[in-house]
Amino acid sequence: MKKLINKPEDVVVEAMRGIEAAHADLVKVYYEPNYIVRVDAPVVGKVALVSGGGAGHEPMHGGFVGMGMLDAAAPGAIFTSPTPDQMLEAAKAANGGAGVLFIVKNYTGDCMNFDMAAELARMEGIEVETVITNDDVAVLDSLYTAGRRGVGVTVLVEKIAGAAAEQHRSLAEIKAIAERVNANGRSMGVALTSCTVPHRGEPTFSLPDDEMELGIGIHGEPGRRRVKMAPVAEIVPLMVEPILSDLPFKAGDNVLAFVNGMGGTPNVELYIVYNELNQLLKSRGINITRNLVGSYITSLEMQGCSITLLKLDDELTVLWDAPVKTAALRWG
Amino acid sequence: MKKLINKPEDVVVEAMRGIEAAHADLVKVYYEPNYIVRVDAPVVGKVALVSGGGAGHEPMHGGFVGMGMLDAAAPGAIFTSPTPDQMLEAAKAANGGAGVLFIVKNYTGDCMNFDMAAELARMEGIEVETVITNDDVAVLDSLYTAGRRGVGVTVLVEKIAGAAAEQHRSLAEIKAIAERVNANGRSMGVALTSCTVPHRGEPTFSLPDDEMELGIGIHGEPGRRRVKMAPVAEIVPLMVEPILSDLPFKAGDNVLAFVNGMGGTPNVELYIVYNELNQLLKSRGINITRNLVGSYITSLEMQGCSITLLKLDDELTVLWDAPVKTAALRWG
Amino acid sequence: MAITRDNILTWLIAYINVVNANADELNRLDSALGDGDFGASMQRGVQAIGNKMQAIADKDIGTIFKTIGMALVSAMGGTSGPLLGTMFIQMGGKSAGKQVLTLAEWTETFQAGIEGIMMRGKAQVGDKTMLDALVPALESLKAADETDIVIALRQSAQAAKKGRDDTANIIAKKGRASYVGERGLGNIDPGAANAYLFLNTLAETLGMESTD
Amino acid sequence: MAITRDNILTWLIAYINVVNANADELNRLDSALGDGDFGASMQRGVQAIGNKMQAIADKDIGTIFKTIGMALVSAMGGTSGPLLGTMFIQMGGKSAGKQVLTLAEWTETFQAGIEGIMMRGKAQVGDKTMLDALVPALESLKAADETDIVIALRQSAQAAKKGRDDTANIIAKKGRASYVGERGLGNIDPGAANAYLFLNTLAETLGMESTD
Ligand SMILES: Nc1ncnc2c1ncn2[C@@H]1O[C@H](COP(=O)(O)OP(=O)(O)O)[C@@H](O)[C@H]1O
Ligand SMILES: Nc1ncnc2c1ncn2[C@@H]1O[C@H](COP(=O)(O)OP(=O)(O)O)[C@@H](O)[C@H]1O
Ligand SMILES: [Mg+2]
Ligand SMILES: [Mg+2]
Ligand SMILES: [Mg+2]
Ligand SMILES: [Mg+2]
Repeated sequence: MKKLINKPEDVVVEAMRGIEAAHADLVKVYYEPNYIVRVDAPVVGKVALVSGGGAGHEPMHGGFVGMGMLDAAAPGAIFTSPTPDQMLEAAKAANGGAGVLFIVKNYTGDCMNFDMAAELARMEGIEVETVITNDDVAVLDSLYTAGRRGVGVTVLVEKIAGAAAEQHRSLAEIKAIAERVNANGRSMGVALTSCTVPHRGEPTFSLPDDEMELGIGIHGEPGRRRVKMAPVAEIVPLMVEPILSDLPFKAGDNVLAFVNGMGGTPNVELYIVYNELNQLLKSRGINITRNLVGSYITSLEMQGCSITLLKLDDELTVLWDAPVKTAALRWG
Repeated sequence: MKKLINKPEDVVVEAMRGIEAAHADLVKVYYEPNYIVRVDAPVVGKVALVSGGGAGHEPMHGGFVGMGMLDAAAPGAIFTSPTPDQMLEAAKAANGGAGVLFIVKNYTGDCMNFDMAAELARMEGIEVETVITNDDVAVLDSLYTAGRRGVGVTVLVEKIAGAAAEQHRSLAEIKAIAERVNANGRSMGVALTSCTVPHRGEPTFSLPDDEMELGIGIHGEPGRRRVKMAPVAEIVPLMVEPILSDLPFKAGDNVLAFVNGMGGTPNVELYIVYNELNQLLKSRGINITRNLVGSYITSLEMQGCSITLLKLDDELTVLWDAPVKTAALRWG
Repeated sequence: MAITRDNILTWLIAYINVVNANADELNRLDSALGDGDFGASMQRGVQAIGNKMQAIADKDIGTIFKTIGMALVSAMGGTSGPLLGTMFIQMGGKSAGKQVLTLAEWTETFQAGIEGIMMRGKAQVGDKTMLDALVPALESLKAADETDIVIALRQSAQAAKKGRDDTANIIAKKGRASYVGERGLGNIDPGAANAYLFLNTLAETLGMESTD
Repeated sequence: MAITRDNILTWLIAYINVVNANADELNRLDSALGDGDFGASMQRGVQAIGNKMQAIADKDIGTIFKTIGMALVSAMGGTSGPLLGTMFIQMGGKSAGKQVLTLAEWTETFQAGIEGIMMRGKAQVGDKTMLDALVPALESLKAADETDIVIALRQSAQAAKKGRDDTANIIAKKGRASYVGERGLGNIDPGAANAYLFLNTLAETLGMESTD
């Protein structure tokens, strides 16, 4: 294992200290329990957006704390959902009196820990609602399983719901918008290499030199199947077809196209993927009216990418364009 | 070799097409010869900043084209400096009548190709000045060698000189500012793994599992020496001491600290490096008053990082803070 | 014979060591089916138990379990944290105020813990989770001969072991392992592996104490 | 005997094939000392030569060299592009208007090309660059017997080969190889390797044509 770290058990706290030192203008960082809140929290009268999840997906979620996006984020251990008391303290620090929306990726652990946190927060008189993201078409959805995983769409939910919260809309409205984003977004990922969890010290899975894992999760969970390594012109359709057919997306739809790097894939490759995606969608008459290209929801040093498509309407587009000022996303 | 690409020889053009499709609001992209110009070029009366270099370092330079930074960028083949006619056309497209500043990293090939381009541009009546960046302390500087390499400080030169150009200052003034940034900046890199040049298909160098290359260049050129893999708390001093002693940096100095990822190193590790750097500089009484943490000047999928320190004065700080709107850097 | 408060403290200390000794293996098992963090999470869990040892040294069994459960919830995270935390909290509720547990009382206490896991995680036997080791252990206890508690606990641990091994033949329906589906066949569930360690340590602790 | 315009066109076509056949090896050599792109750059270079073949088919030697030189500058980039481009442009200047080159004229033309490289790249013999193959080849030509041009060209290619091999013993002072310093010992310079291929192809072309 080769990583720029000290001890595996110190990875999360040392990265938080780095964020604290680098972004004191944007966030305040707290330890034991660990959470990050925007520097001007609580914003009185604004619904607070609180997310969290296992570490190892940076910049998600800590890099999305700030004006126009999250009010607070709680990082767990690497790939391990945070504990209820982290989310409770984060919610208390972020709550501006208008209620708190938990944004939770659909994993068994995340759902349970956020549930417990919501129970505790309500006991302290904080109004809490939860939106669960589950956009990964690689996993077959079913009532009898853990259901679809929350992946790329989570970034878009946090941005768009964050913009709505900035307009001081009600908790119910913001929750509805967040759910609309989740309902209109679909994702699929591919891994060329495995990530290595620091305390484990060895790759989570091993891939032959000429194979890739299609439908990979963001924790190195195996995907749909192994396929032979192929040019991007063949990989992108393998990722996009299940997305297009699932929602389904149709000719004339306006979409936000999000090409996300898994952590070990450089920027130049992501633009090659985006070029391929752009051509494919054009050939289907689907219009990319907004896009995001970069490594925003990663899986440690895994090489690979994910593609997320979100069907846009006018309201979602305006909210996407609204100003945001965080460590990882900034415009307007 | 595992990469999200099609044919090795199409990497550069397909990435440019991706940039063209994703950032039509920021840039125009031209082919044969290949270059990228800001969407509103030429900006009349403004000195135009033109940079370029081999591809494989993305987002540098194409991701830095836009308001407040570069007017144009010419990407060569992977790790191969672009040709004079690319820079000539880029200069012609960017020239707003106030002259052109070439920003060139100090490599033999880059210097020669930009020199030829400058000769050609002058023949067409365009005033051209050149600033050469050479901030890499890993290479011993000497009149009898190729001299120091231009690395991380190039990003800072492009941002800061770009802000000065936006104020419609003269070519001479902007050149002087760019040279001041270069003169006050020093860098050093480390690689944990090799990059793989697409047309070569194999890692440029091989590193044992327990070693890293200290003083690595951004093209996979070997560095100062191989050292045993170590915790970040030991690696960071190995990188920073040569920087501090070279300029030298002293207690009380205000610096911009730039922790750069080499392409395959995820965000979370960069913040751990930043935390270590912050502590080390604090212990020396050096104040980090500005910072940049991210993968901005990469070496394909190489794992590793570089650290750049730039001594700041009030003017450089104001120029750093000035608005910038490019694909890769955006604020204000 | 019965399980005393002191037996339980001894058991917990032994279990701390067992988890630390098996953490790498638990991470490895979780890599095959999930995300490779189960051993690390368990280590944070038993470290939290260690930190509570002083505070619980003079408490009744119910308070011991409840305190441990809350510590696990706060320290572990992931899927296993809330589940094992809930198990201990529910066991604490059932054994509130007790200084010793008869075999029947331990069976009831353990059953309450398992019900807590089912309530929180909504999994069933056969889903390839820790329940596939825990529930057979409970069944074994229920069927056990009241007279020799050590033998009953050993049989219960053996039932957990068999349940653990049988998870290799199950296609997971709950938790992260459900994403791999059929490709997870042949691998045993890490949560079930831990359940066996936990129950075996209890049996061994009681076995040691009774031969003293 | 002399070098005709047609000899030169034949030589260039042969050289295109030689570079394509050796591109991987040139990349490999450049990985050890530099950045691994020299073979790919040379391939873009000879592709540009190929694209010009029709345009230069009926031109004089000076125009042929100059056209090729400008094509290399526009197609290659890197360090080798401006250097080899300048070499050809300068050779074109020296041989302007010529339809054939005597051995003495080729020697002068080649010398002008080498001087172009030195002017542009500011390197000297002994810096571990292409000059370490080119300059010995020039010296050999200067000392050659005027009567047999094929032998003279063969000797000149052999001198380049020796120069190429000797670069393994040099610590680089110019170009990217200078960054590796002593660690580059034992590796031959890719630019020198290409210089040998270039001159050897010329000798072989003339040898073939003269035995026809
Ligand atoms: N719904 C569930 N009910 C009971 N146990 C479960 C459930 N889902 C998962 N588990 C158990 O949790 C173990 C994994 O725990 P952990 O590694 O903490 O989960 P994760 O990393 O997926 O959040 C599995 O081996 C399984 O025994
Ligand atoms: N200053 C110089 N003068 C002459 N030849 C040089 C000089 N610097 C480098 N070279 C030659 O260029 C070759 C490398 O070319 P190339 O790979 O295009 O360079 P780079 O990739 O470093 O820009 C070297 O093998 C060497 O022969
Ligand atoms: Mg986990
Ligand atoms: Mg090069
Ligand atoms: Mg796990
Ligand atoms: Mg090279």
